[in-house]
Amino acid sequence: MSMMNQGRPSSPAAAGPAAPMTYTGNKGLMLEEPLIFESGSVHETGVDLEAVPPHASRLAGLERTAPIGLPGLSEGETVRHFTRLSRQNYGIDLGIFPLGSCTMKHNPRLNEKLARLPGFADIHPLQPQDSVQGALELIHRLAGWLKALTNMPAVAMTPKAGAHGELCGMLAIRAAHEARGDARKVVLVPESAHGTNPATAAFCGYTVEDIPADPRGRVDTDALLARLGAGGGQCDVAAVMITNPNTCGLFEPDLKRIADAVHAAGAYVYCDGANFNAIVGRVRPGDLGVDAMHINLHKTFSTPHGGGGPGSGPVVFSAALAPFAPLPFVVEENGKFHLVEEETATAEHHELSFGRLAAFHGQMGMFVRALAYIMSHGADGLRQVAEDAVLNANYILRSLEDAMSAPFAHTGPCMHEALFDDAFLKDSGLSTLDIAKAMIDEGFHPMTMYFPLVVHGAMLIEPTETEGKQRLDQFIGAMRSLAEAAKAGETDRFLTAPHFAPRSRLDETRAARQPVLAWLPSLPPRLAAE
Amino acid sequence: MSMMNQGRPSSPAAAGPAAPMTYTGNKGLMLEEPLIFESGSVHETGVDLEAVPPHASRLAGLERTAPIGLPGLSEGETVRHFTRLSRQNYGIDLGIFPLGSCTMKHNPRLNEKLARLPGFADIHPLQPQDSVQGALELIHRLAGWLKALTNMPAVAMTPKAGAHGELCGMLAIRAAHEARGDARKVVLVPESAHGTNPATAAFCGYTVEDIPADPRGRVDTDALLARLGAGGGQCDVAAVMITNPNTCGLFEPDLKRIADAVHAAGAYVYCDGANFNAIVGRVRPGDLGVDAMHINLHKTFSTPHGGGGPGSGPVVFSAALAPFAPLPFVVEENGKFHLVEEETATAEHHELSFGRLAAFHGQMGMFVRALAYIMSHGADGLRQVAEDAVLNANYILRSLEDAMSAPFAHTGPCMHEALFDDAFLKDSGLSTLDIAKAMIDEGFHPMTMYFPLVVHGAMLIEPTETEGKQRLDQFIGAMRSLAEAAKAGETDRFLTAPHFAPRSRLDETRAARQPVLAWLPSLPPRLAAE
Amino acid sequence: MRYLPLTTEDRQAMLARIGAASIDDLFVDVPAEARLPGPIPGLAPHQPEMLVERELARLAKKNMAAGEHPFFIGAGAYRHHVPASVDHLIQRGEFLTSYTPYQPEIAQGTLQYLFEFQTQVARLTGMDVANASMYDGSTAMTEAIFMARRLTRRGTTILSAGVHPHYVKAAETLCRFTGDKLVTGIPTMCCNPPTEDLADIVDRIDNDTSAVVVQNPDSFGHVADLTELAAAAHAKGALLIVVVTEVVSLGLVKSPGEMGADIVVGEGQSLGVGLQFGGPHLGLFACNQKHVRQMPGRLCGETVDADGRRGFVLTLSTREQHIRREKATSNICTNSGLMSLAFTIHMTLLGETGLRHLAELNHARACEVADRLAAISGVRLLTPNFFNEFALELPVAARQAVRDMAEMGVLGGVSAARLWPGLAELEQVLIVAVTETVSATDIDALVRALTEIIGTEYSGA
Amino acid sequence: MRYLPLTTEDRQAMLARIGAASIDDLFVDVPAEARLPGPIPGLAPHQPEMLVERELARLAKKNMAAGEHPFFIGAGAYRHHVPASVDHLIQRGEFLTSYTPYQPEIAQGTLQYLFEFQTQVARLTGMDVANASMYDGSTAMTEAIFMARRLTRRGTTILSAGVHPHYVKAAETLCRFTGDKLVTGIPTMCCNPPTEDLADIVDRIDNDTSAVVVQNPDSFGHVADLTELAAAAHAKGALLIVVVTEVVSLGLVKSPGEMGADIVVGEGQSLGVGLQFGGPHLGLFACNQKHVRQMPGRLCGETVDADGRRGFVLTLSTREQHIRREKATSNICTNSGLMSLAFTIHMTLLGETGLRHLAELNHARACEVADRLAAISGVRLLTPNFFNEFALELPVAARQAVRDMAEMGVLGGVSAARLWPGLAELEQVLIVAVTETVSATDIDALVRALTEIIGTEYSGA
Ligand SMILES: Cc1ncc(COP(=O)(O)O)c(C=O)c1O
Ligand SMILES: Cc1ncc(COP(=O)(O)O)c(C=O)c1O
Repeated sequence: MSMMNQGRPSSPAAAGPAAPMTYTGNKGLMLEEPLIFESGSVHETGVDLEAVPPHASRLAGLERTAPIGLPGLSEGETVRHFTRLSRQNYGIDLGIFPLGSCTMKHNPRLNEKLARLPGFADIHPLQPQDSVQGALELIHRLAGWLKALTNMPAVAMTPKAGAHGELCGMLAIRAAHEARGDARKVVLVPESAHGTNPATAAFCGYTVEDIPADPRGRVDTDALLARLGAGGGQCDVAAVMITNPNTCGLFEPDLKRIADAVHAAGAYVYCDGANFNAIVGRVRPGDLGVDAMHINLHKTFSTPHGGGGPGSGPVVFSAALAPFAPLPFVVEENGKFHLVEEETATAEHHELSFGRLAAFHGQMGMFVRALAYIMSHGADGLRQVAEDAVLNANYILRSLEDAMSAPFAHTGPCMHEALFDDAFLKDSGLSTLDIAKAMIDEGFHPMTMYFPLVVHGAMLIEPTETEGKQRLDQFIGAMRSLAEAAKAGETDRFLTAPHFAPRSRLDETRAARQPVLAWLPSLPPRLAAE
Repeated sequence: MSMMNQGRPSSPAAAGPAAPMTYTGNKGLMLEEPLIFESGSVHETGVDLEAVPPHASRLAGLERTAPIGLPGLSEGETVRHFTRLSRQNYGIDLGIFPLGSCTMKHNPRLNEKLARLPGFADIHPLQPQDSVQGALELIHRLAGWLKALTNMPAVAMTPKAGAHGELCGMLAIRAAHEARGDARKVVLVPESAHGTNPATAAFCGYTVEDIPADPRGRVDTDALLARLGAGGGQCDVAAVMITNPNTCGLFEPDLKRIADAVHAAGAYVYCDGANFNAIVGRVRPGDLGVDAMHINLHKTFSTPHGGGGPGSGPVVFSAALAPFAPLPFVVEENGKFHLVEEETATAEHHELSFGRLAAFHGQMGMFVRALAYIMSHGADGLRQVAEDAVLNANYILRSLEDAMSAPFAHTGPCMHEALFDDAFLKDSGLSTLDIAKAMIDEGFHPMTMYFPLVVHGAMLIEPTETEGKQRLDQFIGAMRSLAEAAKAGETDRFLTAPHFAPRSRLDETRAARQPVLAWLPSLPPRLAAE
Repeated sequence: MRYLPLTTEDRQAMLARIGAASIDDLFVDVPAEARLPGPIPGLAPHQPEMLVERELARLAKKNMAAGEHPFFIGAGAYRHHVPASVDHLIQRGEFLTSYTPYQPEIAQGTLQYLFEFQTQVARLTGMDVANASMYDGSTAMTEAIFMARRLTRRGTTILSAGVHPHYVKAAETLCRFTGDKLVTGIPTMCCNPPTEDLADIVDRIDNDTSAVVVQNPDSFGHVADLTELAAAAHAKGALLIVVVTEVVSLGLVKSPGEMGADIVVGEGQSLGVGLQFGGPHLGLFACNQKHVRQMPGRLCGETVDADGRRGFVLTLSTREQHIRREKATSNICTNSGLMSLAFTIHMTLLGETGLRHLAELNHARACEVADRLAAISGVRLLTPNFFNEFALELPVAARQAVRDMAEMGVLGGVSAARLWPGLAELEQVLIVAVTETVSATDIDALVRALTEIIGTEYSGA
Repeated sequence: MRYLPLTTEDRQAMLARIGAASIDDLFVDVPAEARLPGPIPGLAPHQPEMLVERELARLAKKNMAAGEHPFFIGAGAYRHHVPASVDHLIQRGEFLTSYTPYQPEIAQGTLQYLFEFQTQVARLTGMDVANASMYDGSTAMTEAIFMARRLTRRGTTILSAGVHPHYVKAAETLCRFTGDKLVTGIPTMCCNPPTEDLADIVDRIDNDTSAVVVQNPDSFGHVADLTELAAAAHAKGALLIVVVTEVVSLGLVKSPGEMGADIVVGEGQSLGVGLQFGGPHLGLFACNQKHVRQMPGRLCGETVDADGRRGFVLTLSTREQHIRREKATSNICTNSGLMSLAFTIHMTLLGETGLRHLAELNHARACEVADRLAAISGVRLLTPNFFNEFALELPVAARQAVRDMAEMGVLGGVSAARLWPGLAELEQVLIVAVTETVSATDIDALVRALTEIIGTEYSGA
């Protein structure tokens, strides 16, 4: 999902009381915490190490002499520092985290435990393959599930997140075109697409063209088909990147038709699978004509987001693209597992592979978690996941559409997320941002703001299936009360929100204008001069 | 340590604003959380279990039929419930926790990890002894350290906490007297002693007599010696229970002299070792004539308090009491370890043992943590622990004695904790309790209040050695500012404190008068009638 | 030293503020002859984290961990699957590193779960109220005997032969000194199961009987209806104390409260806590509201704060040592706080539905194993009615059989001889516990091991 | 289903509110032929936690865990002791289950540690600023090449032969499509160490050179002074990109910044993260302030809140995909947040004192092992200068030697042939890494294994 990039600039409103009431600045259990550079010292340490045995240095005089400036803290103070910091954060563990397009579902603790088994966490990617058979088998099994759930014949496990998966998919498409000497340069991307879609297409050398949305929040199929045919005989479109369910939380009913046309034009369909949670176990993208799709294990398959990562974005491929999939990958032969790498690719009939995407074999830690999640749900449970996710989103949509404004609600049910816009705030003097900040006071994480771009002041709410009815009802009640207050003109309360968070609104303009990106006791002249 | 039992009753002052400002009652990251009985349902569950295979019940018709009334929650909601609750708690991980007599030091995370190794956590106390040699060896090693650190020849590892250790020690003393046909019935306990001392003596059938404190905060040696001699020829005193360092945070300089007199009178010295942290590695209680002393592993050796337990209270014994130590215990023979239990006690020359204190062999989980702590510190580090603990306490004493009032500060240095009284609050209209509640607003856990009983409105501050100078300086600054505000007549701020905690003062009187000890949707008639 | 934050400069500055020349000046009250001049000789110096971990991991590996072997041991400590979220949650620093909730305004987390724990235990046991935990089941039982004495002002307690022998020993230790009289039973092979008829106990109740103590399921696994015993005790003015060492049984078996118990004590380690080589475990203690003021241990109660919001506090502390000192109902202070949290979390995950399911699964598995083992020639099932543990008579000495099975990698149960040493009659009795953690392969391994041992012994005889 | 809280009644009530007859009504937009009527056939149904745990633990046991064997593998992923507190802290739910800090008022925890992380990385590498992490070292390097192209508007990048071959391959994959030209070196046994002289690279720099990419220590372990190379690159208007795959080396070795680097990329898994079979790892990216607007990835900056209090926010996001879409500096979105937290915690525990100590300990151990191995007859040390990893020429094929050692329970290094397959010249080269985790027994085991293998092979030849 995406950060706010329009709407009210998030610079502070009228300043509140600056001096804290307490000597320490703490307020009960809401604790202030200095930077380690202020509290630590380069002489302190929180580790004990064996004594260094005498030895003659082999560093050819390259020893570091100047101080580095890395403060240390005792173990106790380290635990305290990061515990106190953690308490200034919101997480799924605290409550509903309805960030649309992010699928913030419960992260099972079993998966954390299993990912830490030494047999998974404490093995080296370059160990002899005989010594890591269990790890290779695990990757192979997860790959099998992903292929079956999507009805696609191949999967690349190495991409490190969704955007990396997009890159993987688009590179396969380029490789496929190049293999037949066809140097197409255009990729069509719907307006409503996530920023990584156009960024990825550009990153691997394509020209990006927008496709508009139709009034029902779907891709404008006619415009798309027209553009495909536009080049006359030889189509210059390499691929269409489409998100399904799309970022308005809606299913693209024409996808199959589009895919057929794309294929007829000699192009490929890349599907952004970030929203796979809505359909897992109920719909297989392979049945819709998709050629490549990344699956965010850190969304659909619940590996924790960890404040921004790590992710894992395996990409499933159609038969047409499978030969171009990247190295390395795992193959089973008579119950033994081995990696196909550069060395063996040709022998293994994989000479068309576009090559290696990154060092080593992918996000193993995430694979363990995702497989545990998948086994815990099974085919029946995953289907239920999609159903409950969609049910929850529709429950929110129908419970809030009268109090807020839902631009596409009239078109029928939504999928896993409910999209609202800021029409209901018209004349209130309030923006989507103000609603979000007031939600913080209520103890919720705000929804995704100002994304997708196809509606004004978007508020994209994705509850996920792990929210129960009671939590949803409380959330709905709070949202209704906020909407009513906003419409009733209680402007001040919103403009100065949040009131109860560890910080009030932060001055983002200042942060960008005078960037301070590292701690400095005082700015040294060189930096200050710039 | 001890809960407040005098001073201002903790019933609420003037009521503040009752209605929460938010719809949910939450305030940003300070989240309200209902009881599971309100949010859960008996139909919900957070576990998946295998299907029950068909079987013919062997329960002779004793199956439960009526509903039990145990609500369940999904795993996600369970995690959330307890995470949200945890955020309403203070812990060492959040900041200084200067609860005198409690030794709230940093709890190393290595120790948590080791205690969870399946080889320690997942073994059964009744496994064949050959299958638990590592566990027995660990107990034996820890026992060795405890004996060496105290210079005592024997140790009982089974007591489950400090008070249980006291029981163990006092039973050994009774057994020793009985073994020589001497049915002494009196135990002398200083006024300043912790409540568990008299309670324990009474629990195992002794009559308790108080010994007064002298004006310097120590046991009144003369009074004690006089009482020993009072019975004429045959002394009726079985034991003296003394705490050293005592609960005023002071070393008992006469302990050796007292012990000699006690022994001369045919009695024993029980030492409450709760405060061993002050002297570990610098003074060995065995050198002071102690016959039995419990060691709170959950204090000196940093096993976590866990909100009230578990603890572990091994008891070291002098040669005189060693034969009476309880069963079972671990013995090494040619590198093999075995348990001496009832069956083998006689064969092993332990027929005088007073018997078993509890099921099984003690608090293994705490033993692992304590041994890891001890090995991490070593003989040098433990000595440093005592020195830093004492240094920190004296630093607080000397930094606050002018702003507050320290009744025994004039007698010289304190040990690991600094005792203040409420003299500095005279005429302020404020009590020790009010200071404590204001500390909560500052982000500190309050010190121990109203204990020991020998001073008025006691405030017992034990920083421990794991606090750094920076944290102490901030604490001192805050305490000075509070003391000044109190003396300057800023009464209101104190009387209504805490202002920033999840709850303001709780009505303890009401809780005791109309006890509600279990959740009931509404009181059933039988209970209501009482 | 990784845990000690003071630097040498800090120490100097602090000594200066204190006005002491050296740290030794702060230890002046210690008699000169007791001052150690340096680290205690013969003890190891401090060690790096990595080496401590390596060494203790080495010790851990010398033990046969239950999870890595077919495992059938019970006898007061049961191995159940504990969901991973339990251990995750009890490690939250705000729970792990907090103290007894003496400052309720910043301990609502602890207090609320204690209130939930008390309610769960009360409901499970069928009583009105439960306390905030005791050390373990055995110490809880001794406290219950004393509580009954205080309530009835009578001096004799009758203990069933089925009570866990360690519990009995622990009670005997204390009663030897307090003067409480215990009448204990001895298991015997004349009975089937090897515990006395409850009717025998009824006969022994008299006007000096403060309480009758019965364990259910008992130490051989036998499950009994205690309703008549309760009535008989009550008729003579005595109380019924019921001991439950396998709390999972309460998901399926009628609660002690429903059978008329006055006090229920138990061991709670089955839920959330684990085996732990015997400790820390979790003592449960429940009774009816009318007896609450004679209860030992801490109690958490509901109240309101100054702003009228619901909150929780420790209450009725006038029963406790820190207020009442020598007049307290018990000397207990630190209890099993974190273990009660683990219990509450596990129970919340289960809920009533999960607990019943779990209990049924245990029972079904145990029935299967009992049948499989009883089918081995020479093996006889001694307990017709049981929950998840039962007793067998083997054709060989059970103690040696247990050791032999361990050699074969199977932890196959506890011999009665280990629990009641010296009772020759019980020498061939093996007590086997079967929980949901037992797999089909585990069962096969047990059957194979036992069959082989019996065969071997026969041929050897 | 333990993760799904809705009950059947909930679902009914919600469908009613929505006005749908059944859940199928919500999927009406899906074309009929793509609707699956039920669970996908052939896939297993849901399983209990206990069974999932048992099955995955079984797979885990099929791997040789590094901690249970003498372990000497490096080559871009190093095994260090990570203090237990690191893993404890990163599991705090507020860290683990949070998203990218888009709402800074309730994400100050994440934002402050990112600011600390950025500062630590900047100081370690000797640069002004660092970003909030990349996926890993290899993808960071590719991004650095692109950044250099944007900064210099030149199309050719020279890569040293000592750069990790996987990193080179990853860059080649992308550059094949973007049109960036890469000039890569090939390790050869003519050099000692088997990488080209830096002087050769200097010769190749021309006016189309955007950057020179050098790894230090390089893939054979060799440590070099890059000062002159930096000067030569700068003289031709090119940038110097330095790759660091073993971040612990920066505790002892002069930083890239001190040697004149313009961009430093690296792999941070050595601190806090662990081996993880190759992922998730932690990409480091640092540069000087003047280039920051061409940097890829997220940046956290300091600011104030409406009440004037210091706080942190994500900033300069006009470089990023969510604002700039096809004009972004990179397509990266999710990065390695939690790994940067682990790194920051570990680094905070170490502090400068600890890091230097750790680095020295690594170096000292590596020196010892190098000498021990070089003393085996037929073995030659190829890297005179190294930090904690070095290359050996064996008298036998290294690839088979590695496999044979593994059979003997020793994970004895990586063969050059695994890294650079097809280079016959390197067939007998073994790359050995030695960290503080290596014990004296481990060293003995390695020496014994290698000696034996060499002996065996000799006699077999
Ligand atoms: C629709 C969509 N596509 C792509 C992505 C990119 O995935 P990642 O952040 O894993 O790179 C996201 C992530 O937020 C997304 O919401
Ligand atoms: C001086 C003293 N003695 C005894 C005890 C009792 O120890 P425990 O709580 O472990 O039973 C305490 C505990 O607070 C104490 O402070």
